[in-house]
Amino acid sequence: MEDKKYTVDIKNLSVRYETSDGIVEAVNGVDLKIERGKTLGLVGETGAGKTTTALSILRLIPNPPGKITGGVIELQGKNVFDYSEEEMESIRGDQVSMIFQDPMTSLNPVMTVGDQIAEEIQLHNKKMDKKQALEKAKEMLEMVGIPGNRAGEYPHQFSGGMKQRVVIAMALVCNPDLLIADEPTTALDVTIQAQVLDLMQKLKEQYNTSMLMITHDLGIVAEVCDEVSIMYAGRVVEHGTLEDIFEHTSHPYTEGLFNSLPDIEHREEELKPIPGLMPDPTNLPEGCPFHPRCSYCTELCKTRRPVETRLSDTHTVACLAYEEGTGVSLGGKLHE
Amino acid sequence: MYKYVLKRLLMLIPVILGVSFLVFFIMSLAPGDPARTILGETAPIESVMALREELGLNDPVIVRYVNYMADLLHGDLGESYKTGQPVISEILSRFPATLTLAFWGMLFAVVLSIPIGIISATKQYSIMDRVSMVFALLGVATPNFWLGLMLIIGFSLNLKWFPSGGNDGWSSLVLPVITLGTGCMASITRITRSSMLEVIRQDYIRTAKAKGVNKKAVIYKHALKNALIPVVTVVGLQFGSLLGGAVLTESVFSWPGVGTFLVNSIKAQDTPAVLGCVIVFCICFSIVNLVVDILYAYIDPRIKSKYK
Amino acid sequence: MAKTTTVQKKRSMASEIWRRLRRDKLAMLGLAILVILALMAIFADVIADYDTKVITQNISNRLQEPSLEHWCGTDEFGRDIFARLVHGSRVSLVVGLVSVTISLVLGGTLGSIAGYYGGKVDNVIMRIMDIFLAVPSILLAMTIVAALGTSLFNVMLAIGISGIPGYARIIRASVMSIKDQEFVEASRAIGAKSPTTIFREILPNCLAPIIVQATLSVASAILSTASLSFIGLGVQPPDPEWGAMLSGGRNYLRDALHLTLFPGLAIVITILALNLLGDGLRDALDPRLKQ
Amino acid sequence: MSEPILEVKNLKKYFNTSGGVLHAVDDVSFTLEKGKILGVVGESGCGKSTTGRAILRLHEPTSGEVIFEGRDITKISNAEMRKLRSDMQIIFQDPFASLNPRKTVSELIGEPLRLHKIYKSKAERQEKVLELMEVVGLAERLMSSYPHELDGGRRQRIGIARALALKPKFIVCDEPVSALDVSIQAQILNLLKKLQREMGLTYMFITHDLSVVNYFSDDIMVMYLGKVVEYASSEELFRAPTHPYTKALLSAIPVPRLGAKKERILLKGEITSPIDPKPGCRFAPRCAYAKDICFSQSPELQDIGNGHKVACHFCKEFAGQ
Amino acid sequence: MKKTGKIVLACLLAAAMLSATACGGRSSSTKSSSGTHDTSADAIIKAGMSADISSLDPHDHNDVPSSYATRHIYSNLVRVNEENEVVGDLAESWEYVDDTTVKFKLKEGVQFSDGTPLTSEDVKFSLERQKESAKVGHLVSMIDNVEVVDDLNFIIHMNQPSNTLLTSLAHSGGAILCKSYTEKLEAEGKKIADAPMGSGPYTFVSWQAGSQLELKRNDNYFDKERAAKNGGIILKPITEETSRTIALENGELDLLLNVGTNDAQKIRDNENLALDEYQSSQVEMFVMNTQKAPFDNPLVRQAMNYAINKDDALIVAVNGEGEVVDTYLAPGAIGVQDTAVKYEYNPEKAKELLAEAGYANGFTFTTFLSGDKRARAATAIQANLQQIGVTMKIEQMESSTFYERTGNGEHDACMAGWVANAEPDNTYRPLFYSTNAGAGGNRAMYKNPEVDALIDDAVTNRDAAQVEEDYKEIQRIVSEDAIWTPLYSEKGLIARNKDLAGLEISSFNMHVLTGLHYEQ
Repeated sequence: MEDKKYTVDIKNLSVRYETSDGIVEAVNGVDLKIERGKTLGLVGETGAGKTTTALSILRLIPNPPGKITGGVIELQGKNVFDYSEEEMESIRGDQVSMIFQDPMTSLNPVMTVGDQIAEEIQLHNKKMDKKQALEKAKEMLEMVGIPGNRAGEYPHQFSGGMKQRVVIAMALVCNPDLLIADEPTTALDVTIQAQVLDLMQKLKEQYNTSMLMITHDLGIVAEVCDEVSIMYAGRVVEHGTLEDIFEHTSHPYTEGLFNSLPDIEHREEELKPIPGLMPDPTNLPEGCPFHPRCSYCTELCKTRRPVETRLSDTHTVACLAYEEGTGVSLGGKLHE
Repeated sequence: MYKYVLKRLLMLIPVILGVSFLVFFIMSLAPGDPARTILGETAPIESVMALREELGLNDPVIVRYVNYMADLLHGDLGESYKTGQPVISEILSRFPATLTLAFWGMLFAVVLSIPIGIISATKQYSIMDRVSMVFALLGVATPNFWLGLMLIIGFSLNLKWFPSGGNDGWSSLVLPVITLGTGCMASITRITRSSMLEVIRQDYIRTAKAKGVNKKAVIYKHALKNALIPVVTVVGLQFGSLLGGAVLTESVFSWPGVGTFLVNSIKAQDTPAVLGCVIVFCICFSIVNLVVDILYAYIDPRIKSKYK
Repeated sequence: MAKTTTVQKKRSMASEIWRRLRRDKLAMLGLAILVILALMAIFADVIADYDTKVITQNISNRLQEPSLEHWCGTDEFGRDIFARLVHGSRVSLVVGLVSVTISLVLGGTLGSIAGYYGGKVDNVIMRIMDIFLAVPSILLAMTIVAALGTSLFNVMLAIGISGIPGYARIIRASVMSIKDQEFVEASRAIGAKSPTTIFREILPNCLAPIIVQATLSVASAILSTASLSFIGLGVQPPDPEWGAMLSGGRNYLRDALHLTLFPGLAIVITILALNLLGDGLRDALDPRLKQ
Repeated sequence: MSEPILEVKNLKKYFNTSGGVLHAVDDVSFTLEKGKILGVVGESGCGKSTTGRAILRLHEPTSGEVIFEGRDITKISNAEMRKLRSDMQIIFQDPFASLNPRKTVSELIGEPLRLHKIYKSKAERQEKVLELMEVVGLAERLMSSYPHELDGGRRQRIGIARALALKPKFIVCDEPVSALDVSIQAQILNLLKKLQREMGLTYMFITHDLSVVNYFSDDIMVMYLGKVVEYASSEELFRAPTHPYTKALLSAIPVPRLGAKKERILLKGEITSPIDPKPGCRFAPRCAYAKDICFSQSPELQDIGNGHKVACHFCKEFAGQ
Repeated sequence: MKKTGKIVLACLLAAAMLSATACGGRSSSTKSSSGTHDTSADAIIKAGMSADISSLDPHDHNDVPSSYATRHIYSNLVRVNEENEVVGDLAESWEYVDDTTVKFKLKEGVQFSDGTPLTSEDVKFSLERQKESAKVGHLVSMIDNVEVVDDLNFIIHMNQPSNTLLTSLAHSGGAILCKSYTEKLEAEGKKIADAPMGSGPYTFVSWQAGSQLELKRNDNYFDKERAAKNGGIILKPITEETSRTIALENGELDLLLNVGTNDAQKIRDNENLALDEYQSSQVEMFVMNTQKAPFDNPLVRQAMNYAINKDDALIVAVNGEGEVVDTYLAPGAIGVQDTAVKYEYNPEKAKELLAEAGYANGFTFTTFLSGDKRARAATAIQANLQQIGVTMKIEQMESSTFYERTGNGEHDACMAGWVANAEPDNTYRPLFYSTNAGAGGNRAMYKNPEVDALIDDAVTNRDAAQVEEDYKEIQRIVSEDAIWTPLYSEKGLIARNKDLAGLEISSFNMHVLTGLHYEQ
């Protein structure tokens, strides 16, 4: 099997949740590719479908109420949905592993830190016995900056930052091809966040792991990611390299995000927030989902759903302004 | 750890004082003459008076309470009015029977209800969940004395599988244990189910799945250990109330436990005997709770670190 | 800027809970049984007149098997068991409701005081509750009834009192969990006095555990009354009470099983219904369990 | 220099826990002029929220004075304090937890008016509620909705309307936007700024997000483990951060601009425990420049020029760099 | 559809469990384990009782279950035989020297089960110990002192003449203990109740309170023809009537000393079992408080006697297992006289009497009672009185509360019962003597000096015929005054395996078990 160009290739993924309040269209046709060793930033606000996309890769969507209604997720060239549950279990933690947001609750409170890491090691290399697995776990803890002899302690004896390091150690111990990080540092203080991001960066390079970084903080994206996808209401509205997104912002929503952020350097500038409400996932608007809050909105935007237009070999955007003959224009460059 | 155990045992003293005052006060409220009850209808008035004098029933309540507490302090529970035997020997001769019944009853309940709780939590709103919940609820809904009688007719009289009462050997244990056990199945199943539901929603279960742990291990290795913590408390509380609940089961199965002795003592206004039983129940109840707390520390490391 | 007016369906908390409860079939079964029971209790006189049917004796047709004329057969005095069951439902429900109210009011106030103020007050109250808890509830009830006499009110009082510690604990736990939430601090920040905070902010949010505990303890109250009657401390003849009927019939088990079968069934069905409803309410009231 | 509306002198708030005495707020002093916004920033556990709540006596301060409009409110009775609450209000962080789920929007906003019996009739009160809803940008039809039917942004608007109901002079904003999404965050910040300008309010704006505090506040106070380590105007603080912790804090913020990669000061170790802290500078164990004096004697806030105060023995040398 | 399927399943489950027991109830089993029995002379006979033994010290109990144990471990000076006559047991012979002194001669060579010879010293020690006992001391209150002449002869001096001496000595309280053995035990701080040793037909093996008492045959018992024909006796208390009967049917027991009245017919129908019936000395009655209106008026009391249908009470209370009575003593009691006035069931006459007494439109009163058997009888009476416009309220209470409140005369009326023993005075004095009004046992609060005099004479008068006359006169007066409505006397019932023989039945529940053995 030749070395595929992409560690993970998601095509037209859509996922919905059937709840008592109605059908929630969490993900509506998402395309996403990550090359080996590269980091893709997935940016979006609450309800944009970031976590659902990530969980779909590991097929961890709770069913009921969740249901994957379409699309393909290729890992090393093979579609994840074709795997049996046993096969999927052997992949989770070995080929793909995931870090969650709140370190406080991500570890099992009644198992020692060492055991929780050793468990993962033994799961994925059957031949290793408990003692060897514990040894490897201690090594991994040293690598994330925790003294090995603390392997016998319990999660409640570690601070938030230390716990997140343990989670990272657990995720990387089987040297996965893809690491999914769902807002890994949101719950941490700024100074601890800096330490953790720095650690993840070092380990990523050392293991040449591809990473999917889910966040709502464009600052982190600028520092850690190679490419960025902006998601809104379950769809990727803009995708490109850091340079495409930060320098040649094309989609009005991305522009709105930048304008909402207070800028350290230019204090005085008045914030220009995106008006209106977060989209109600049980009742998504017709046409372009962003039209109710878009300042360039036209009548056409209300009815016609935009398709993905390629601006350059790395930069794509889903907005009628870039489609031929729609007569929609954004009046020159957006973000400087 | 030992300092903690000692403190808990010392805590027992105010509770015993409180309980004995409470029960003594209630019993003294009751109109009724234990002497006449003991001697029966046909005894002449002179012997009733003589017995009252001998038992010290004519002194005011406070005096009797003080005397009783004085004896209690050096561990003497006094003599039962009815039998004249020291209360402590009456209880100790019957206590093993009640304890065996309570122990096996609790084991029966736990062995049945925890799996039901787990199944109904993991397969929520499935048919298994409904059936098992109804079965557990039947346990609490059926008055155990009625169930006892029905079991006696069904299995002892007609099918001749088990003796109808008494306390000789294993076969006489089966029906009373089923009767007593079903009573507390519902609350254990309910707490196991809700605790499992709570734990399954936690993030570390999702982390375990993301680690590739298989479905069964997620439930039995990760979720169950965390879910057992509140269950242990309920089992402790249940065991305490089981000792009380045995009262009815014992009377139906003529089980020579403390329960029947207590019911007769209350009816005969035999205050020392009643107090003796309640105090022994209270001690047993507190010890069970203490054992539960210690067990707690072994299951949940967060608590153990607090005691070091 | 086009303002999308997504019409927000007006759903108050109560209708939300009712909608979720309706989906739980077993809870509905429980509720249906209870409604029938309540109707039976209210219209007991209509169904079977008290004087002519319930207490009149007819020694000649005593211990009759269930027949068309007597649906549940007759008891040892020749009285119609079905009529007595109907009137018995009135006694059981009244005992259940009154004793639960006693435990709820007394236990509730003690629990919320202990929960809200904490510190020494909490310690004292909880120690007293431990003393009550140390004595198994059936024994406490028996001693109280033996002391005060076996009138219906005393039975209710005894069961009510023995239910207090349970309520005190539950309400103390939920008050303490809600007390630290920010909206309670917000209420103090706008200058509300403590009692107002307790009754307007905290207690309304403790309704969920209270309702569930109430339904379950009505069930245990009925069971305790029956147990008390079983050992001769319960309701007075000739008042029909399920427990008393059960204990009355226990010596006729072998040849007149219907004497104990139907009262036993009445108790089982009622308590099963209350428990099903209680569990259904617990799931419906627990917002986190939203499907 | 308008006269200060609020003056805090040596405010302390200690909690006794099973492990010892927790020094949540340890000798904090500052003054706040009318119509100004003071930003209070620091990481979790630095005591910024406790300070805000102690000033409003939601947590009774252990010692120190809080002089509001010339009157030390730590000494007055509860009844008087309750009356004073109409002038001092608070906006909470978690829009989900700070609203009673059992009440409708109009009840929530009307509650302060009802308690202080501002209006005699219900109709008058209802009309004031509508007016407040208009001010904070809530649609009229949401009057009888319940909090659980609304998203985070609109719930925070209810919280603000509640705070404005009694026409306060001073509002403590305890991380009002950190639980919100970026786009909604900007809307709320603009609303708060507009209200401050129109009503001449004074804010004490507590947050852990440095970019927000820089945009929003006139002066900034940086806190670490219960102590104030630096106090300056916001553009002075960002231009010349002096205290080593402030420098590390500013360097740690990820900036949403390409090429903004600056060398980052990575603090070593973890934040120490606030329980029974040892004398000396609380930041010493993690400070690269710590000397012996730092471990023995706790530094005082010294003015290093035009109101820029730093609590560090070597602040003069750092100011030079 | 899936959901409703579940509900159906739930109901099926409940029904299945109930039907398993219900069908069981229907077919009253005729098949019982006939099983072979140990017909040898060493067979252990297992007997079931309705209540538990309270104490094994003959001076520390006065209840029937305990007396089953002590009467078989100890012997008395005299005993009552099947014809209710007092005959010698340890005593060879005795004679009244004068009204207050009786000379006794003991049988030769009598030993306690541990071999110690039984002498007058033991008799003196036992009777003096009995005098101090609160529970059975009153029976020998007439004894002043016991004078020991020699090992086999002693004289009892009485402080006042009393015909009740002999019957009292036959009471279980009159057991003769071994002086040396008892004093040695009490010196070591132990109690005689824990290790009883007497000269009776059995010796003590073990006692587990609430479970069972085991006795073994005493091989050197002095009275050879009355020696035990079985190897030993096991007494098992089973309070639950249904379980007790089932235990007999299952073969777990050989004999039931107390039989549930509802199970009597089942035992008659069972061909493996036999039911012995005997007239007991027990009577149940409806007692009216003669000091309180409206029962202070004899006409009202007689009206009650006419209004109450005794047959209803008999059927409802004991399932018909007994006979209605007019006499105030049970037919099986010693000293019963048939001079009572007969009140046949006649509601019309009752109404007339009520009208005559001024209660034409009836009245309301409350009856105190304790125990569900009396509650059932009272409910039947309640219905009878309803027909003549009289409303009777029932207040059921604990036995101790019942005795206290009726003792103070708080009741309008009450349900009571009486078990006579061998001595008639132990029945007439407590029930009718004016000083015993209330707590003494005279719950009718009846004060009639004429009756008092007759009772006193019957106890002191040496002429047996005159004593007979006295009791006849008392019976006539009280039944004319209608202070009670005597209801019924419950039949004595004993159930046993049909092959078990040799039970010696006594009308006041002092059955002798030595003769029990299996014939084949």
